[in-house]
Amino acid sequence: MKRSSIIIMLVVLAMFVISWLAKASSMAGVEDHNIWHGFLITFSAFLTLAILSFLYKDNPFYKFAEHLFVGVSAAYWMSMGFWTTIVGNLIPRISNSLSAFFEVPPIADEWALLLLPDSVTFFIPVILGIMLLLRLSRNMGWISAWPLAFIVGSTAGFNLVRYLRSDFIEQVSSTFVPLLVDWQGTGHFFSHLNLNASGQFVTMAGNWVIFLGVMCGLIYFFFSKEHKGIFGFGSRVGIWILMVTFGASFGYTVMGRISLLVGRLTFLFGDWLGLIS
Amino acid sequence: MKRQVPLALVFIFGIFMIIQYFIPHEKSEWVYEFFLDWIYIIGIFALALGIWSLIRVSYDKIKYRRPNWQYAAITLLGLFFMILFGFDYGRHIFSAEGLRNYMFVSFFDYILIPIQATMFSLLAFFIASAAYRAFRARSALATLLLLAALIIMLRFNPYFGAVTPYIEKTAGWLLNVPNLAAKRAIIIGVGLGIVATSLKVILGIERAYLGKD
Amino acid sequence: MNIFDRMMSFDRRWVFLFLALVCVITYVAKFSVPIVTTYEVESIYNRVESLNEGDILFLGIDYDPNALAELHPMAYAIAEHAFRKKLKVLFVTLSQNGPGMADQAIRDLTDSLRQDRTYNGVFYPGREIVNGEDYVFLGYKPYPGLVILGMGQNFRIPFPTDYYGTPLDSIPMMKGVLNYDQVKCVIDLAAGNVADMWIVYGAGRYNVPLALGMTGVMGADYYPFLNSGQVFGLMGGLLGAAQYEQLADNPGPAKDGMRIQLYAHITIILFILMGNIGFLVTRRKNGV
Amino acid sequence: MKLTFLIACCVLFLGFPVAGFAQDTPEEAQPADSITTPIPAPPGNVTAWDTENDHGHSVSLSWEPSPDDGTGLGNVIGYIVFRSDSPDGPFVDRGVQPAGASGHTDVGSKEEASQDYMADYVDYYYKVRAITADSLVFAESVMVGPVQSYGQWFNTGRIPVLVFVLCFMAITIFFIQKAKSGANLFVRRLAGIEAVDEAIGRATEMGKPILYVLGLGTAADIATIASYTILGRVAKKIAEYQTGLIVPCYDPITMTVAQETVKTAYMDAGRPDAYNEDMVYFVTQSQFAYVAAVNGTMLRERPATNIYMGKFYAESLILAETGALAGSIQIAGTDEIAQIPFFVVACDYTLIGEELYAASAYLGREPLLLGSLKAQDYAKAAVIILAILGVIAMNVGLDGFKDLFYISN
Repeated sequence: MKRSSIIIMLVVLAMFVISWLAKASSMAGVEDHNIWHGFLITFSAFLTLAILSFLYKDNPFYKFAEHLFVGVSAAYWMSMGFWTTIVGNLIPRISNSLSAFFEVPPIADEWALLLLPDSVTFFIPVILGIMLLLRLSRNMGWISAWPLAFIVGSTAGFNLVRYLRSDFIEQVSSTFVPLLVDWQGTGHFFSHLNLNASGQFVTMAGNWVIFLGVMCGLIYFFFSKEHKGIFGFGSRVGIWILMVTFGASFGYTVMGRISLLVGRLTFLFGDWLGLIS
Repeated sequence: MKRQVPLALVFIFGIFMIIQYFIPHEKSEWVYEFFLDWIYIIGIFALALGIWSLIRVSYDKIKYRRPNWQYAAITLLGLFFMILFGFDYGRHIFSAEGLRNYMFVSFFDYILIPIQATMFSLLAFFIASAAYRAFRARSALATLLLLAALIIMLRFNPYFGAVTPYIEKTAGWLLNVPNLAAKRAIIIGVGLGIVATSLKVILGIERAYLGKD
Repeated sequence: MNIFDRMMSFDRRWVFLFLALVCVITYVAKFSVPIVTTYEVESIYNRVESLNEGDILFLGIDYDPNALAELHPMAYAIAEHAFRKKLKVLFVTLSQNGPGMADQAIRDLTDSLRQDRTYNGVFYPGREIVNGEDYVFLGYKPYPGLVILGMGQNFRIPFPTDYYGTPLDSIPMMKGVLNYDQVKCVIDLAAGNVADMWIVYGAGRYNVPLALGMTGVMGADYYPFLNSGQVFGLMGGLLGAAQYEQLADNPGPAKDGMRIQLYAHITIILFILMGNIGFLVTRRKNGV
Repeated sequence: MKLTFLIACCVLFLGFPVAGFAQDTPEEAQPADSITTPIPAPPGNVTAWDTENDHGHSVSLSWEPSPDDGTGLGNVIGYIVFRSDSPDGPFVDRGVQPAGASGHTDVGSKEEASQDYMADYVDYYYKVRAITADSLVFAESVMVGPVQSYGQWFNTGRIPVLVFVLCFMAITIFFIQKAKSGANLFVRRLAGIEAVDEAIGRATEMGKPILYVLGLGTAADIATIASYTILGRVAKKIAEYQTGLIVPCYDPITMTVAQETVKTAYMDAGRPDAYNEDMVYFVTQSQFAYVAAVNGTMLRERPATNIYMGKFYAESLILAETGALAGSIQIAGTDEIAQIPFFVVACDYTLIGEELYAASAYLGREPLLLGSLKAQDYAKAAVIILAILGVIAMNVGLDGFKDLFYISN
């Protein structure tokens, strides 16, 4: 390790300790375990800065935060999954002694009315799960395709109907809008330059744009036809509208992202440094 | 056997789920909810595979002294302790109380949350750099993208005096009208894509996910 | 490498640095920025402004903590404005977590109204606002639709007593105040479908003059009601709140938020413009 | 808008306890200066029937609003629906509808355990009470019943979906057959896809690996499945060119599948030796931890090309910008509408929405896949025609046309 980097390390460490002590003393009396809490807050501030330092360049502090984050979060989801799904959902159904061990009330619900009793039916996912684990073995690996087939197959069927409904039929029928509405003046259009949805005139114009926009957008997505002539024009208009939309949503998102940053500033300046009340 | 069984399973379960959608009766609901439960449970077994892969990769890194191997140790330590806390609760080992373990909660509040929030807040910077780098009037399309973004970003900017209200209204219109049109076109396309792909999966035409291509 | 090439090819770290500086500075330095006001907010302000001393303003606190950041500033700005004009305010909440927030708002306002202030050049001496005299907080009741309809008959049906347990009849401010007929206008700050119910039952059934304050996301969907005249005003998100603070000349959290947003946006826009100027000039020079 | 609002009401008012108002005992409910409400007329012509297209445990009611609702005395503020399992009570309240409503769906629980349980094939009796703001003043309809609830075996409300499913299956299979029979199907060029080949070539020249990100989807997301197909093609080429491949995974099942896909690709390319398990590895199932790790990889491994295909959320821009910083060529494709703009802005090539699903067909040029692509196009053509017809229908006032597409529950 280079000398300079060692020095930097030491400096950061020193600063960490100082701010820890400062935090702890500032919390003395206000909170019990102030030393420990002071450490936790200082540590999360350190992690915050470590991540931000990535903006300058990849560095040991970022690497530290990153690797810690990966390990801890993986374990977090593991524990969550175990307690909520295995213990919460599976164990109570398959074995009373196990559920007694994990102190969860055994479930015997109306599944029993179905073909097989619970305990049996719920061994199937266990078996499928074990099949999945078999992929670690050299010669039994191929069997892990079965549980995958089950998951992919059932979700494919599931998605097919639901997307056909929500993303197709319902979208199509909602493009049926009146394009010629009887004239009832221009509403707030001129008085308040309200382009949003005011007045018959603007509503009508809006409907036209929406209708033609959808049509052209769809034309753009044609794959098996050369985009030439009128067809080409349609698809060009389509991509224009897409681009305008992309630009707009990009610009619109900026606000939300900035407030995320403000949130972190509040943590650093408020919770940690206590500069802002 | 190795090739045919999975494809058969995919077909059977796929068709079943389609039919199930049209049967409101309790019996079919039961089976449906059943399958969802199963998928979760299998998912947990898979997570074990995931953790195993994570451990192996990190371990190899350390063993063969690959670049940055020291950090792999940090990953493993974090993993180890978090699991320990998550599964142990004082004397009361192996109980869901683990999720309420003091250290488990502190790790969550003071390590996971701040890093997560900060990673998320990096977007504020990246959205700026992306805008600077990419919003150039290179072509007609790029210019459209650029102008639309500018109008939206100027929508509440007071330094244009009388013009601002016009900008704001235009912005509002852009967000309500062309936006809706484009999104709907995309949604319909995506919907078709999903339906077609699911169908191909069920019919066994799209089978890369089984490693059979 | 001339100036224009440089304008085109800043290292992104400069962008990061500038943005960070701008955000931190605007976050720490509490200076005020002009906010352009739009008619949908102005009409709310003007309505409140046009009321006379002693008139009753109905303020619905129908949001929960997760919409706090956007809607709380509105509540503060409007209530402060009303109290300074010696109007009487009737607080009601139809959201489960509303009472706590309304109560907090009232307490904060009581403190701030003790100070002398000058808004839009008018001097308002500090005064003590009194529960029952200057304001009444009716509290929370479930099933918004029915409560709104019920209040249209008589406030005492859904709310026999106020939030603090005092029977309405023994509250001076409520003397002779039966239902919406005695209320000058209703301003509902909602983060959910309560707003729809106010439109259908409040405005639709009892034609109360109604104005809405909503989260930024919801805002856009309610313009139709503005144009059809079912609501006379509309405030959307932080921007709407900031506009009201601007009109009432009473800078608050919303304007603080907008200050940061405004300058962050300007920074980004400037970078975009710089990049494009550089790009266009160099392209012309290279005769492409 | 109106409809959704009504639904919102139904949901909201479901199981509203009479207590809600009854708790205002006369003393407090009748303040000194309040006017005593006159008794309104009851709702008329109440009918009850088993709710259609459901799993049972539910009964629907309809009635004619009381003459004093809105009109007349105008003091009706809502209706409370009561149910009993015997003609002579006791009646329990099953929900409230606001003034103006003329129907209600009484949905019970299917769990025998819950006290809200509503048995099928059991006689129930209903009556509807018109309530005023004054809890003591109301009018009850005549009792209706007996009525039984039971589940159906076919949901007629979803017939439109069934029709579309069958039509779509039909054209898809038709074109697949056609493709099999060797009819050649034209497909327009797709820049993003053509970029893949050159990107792999470039990586080989630079002797740098290719980073393939499957996104945050699970094996259950169709976008991810489409991504596998693309991964398969890419991996095969990579194996041929002997370039490096890095596939960090967010979801363990996704990882399992990806390993399988890549392994096979290497075998097909005839280089099983070149495949090693660590090419496809699991990172973590936490969105931003995953991003943090991938960011690190980008800046340390400096891949020549980053390919993002599948489901992406807020992290899309973080990834794409870091990739650009690392100087990699970036090709993205997602069906997450909210994220497309960021990829379009920050990546060199972006597959927009449906193009992601078309991509697999492009890379493979397999007649079967191309066939289904053709089917998709015909479906789009159908949409355009339907939309035009629909608009005409709307303008000449044939609102019935829109109802053809109406899907109840």
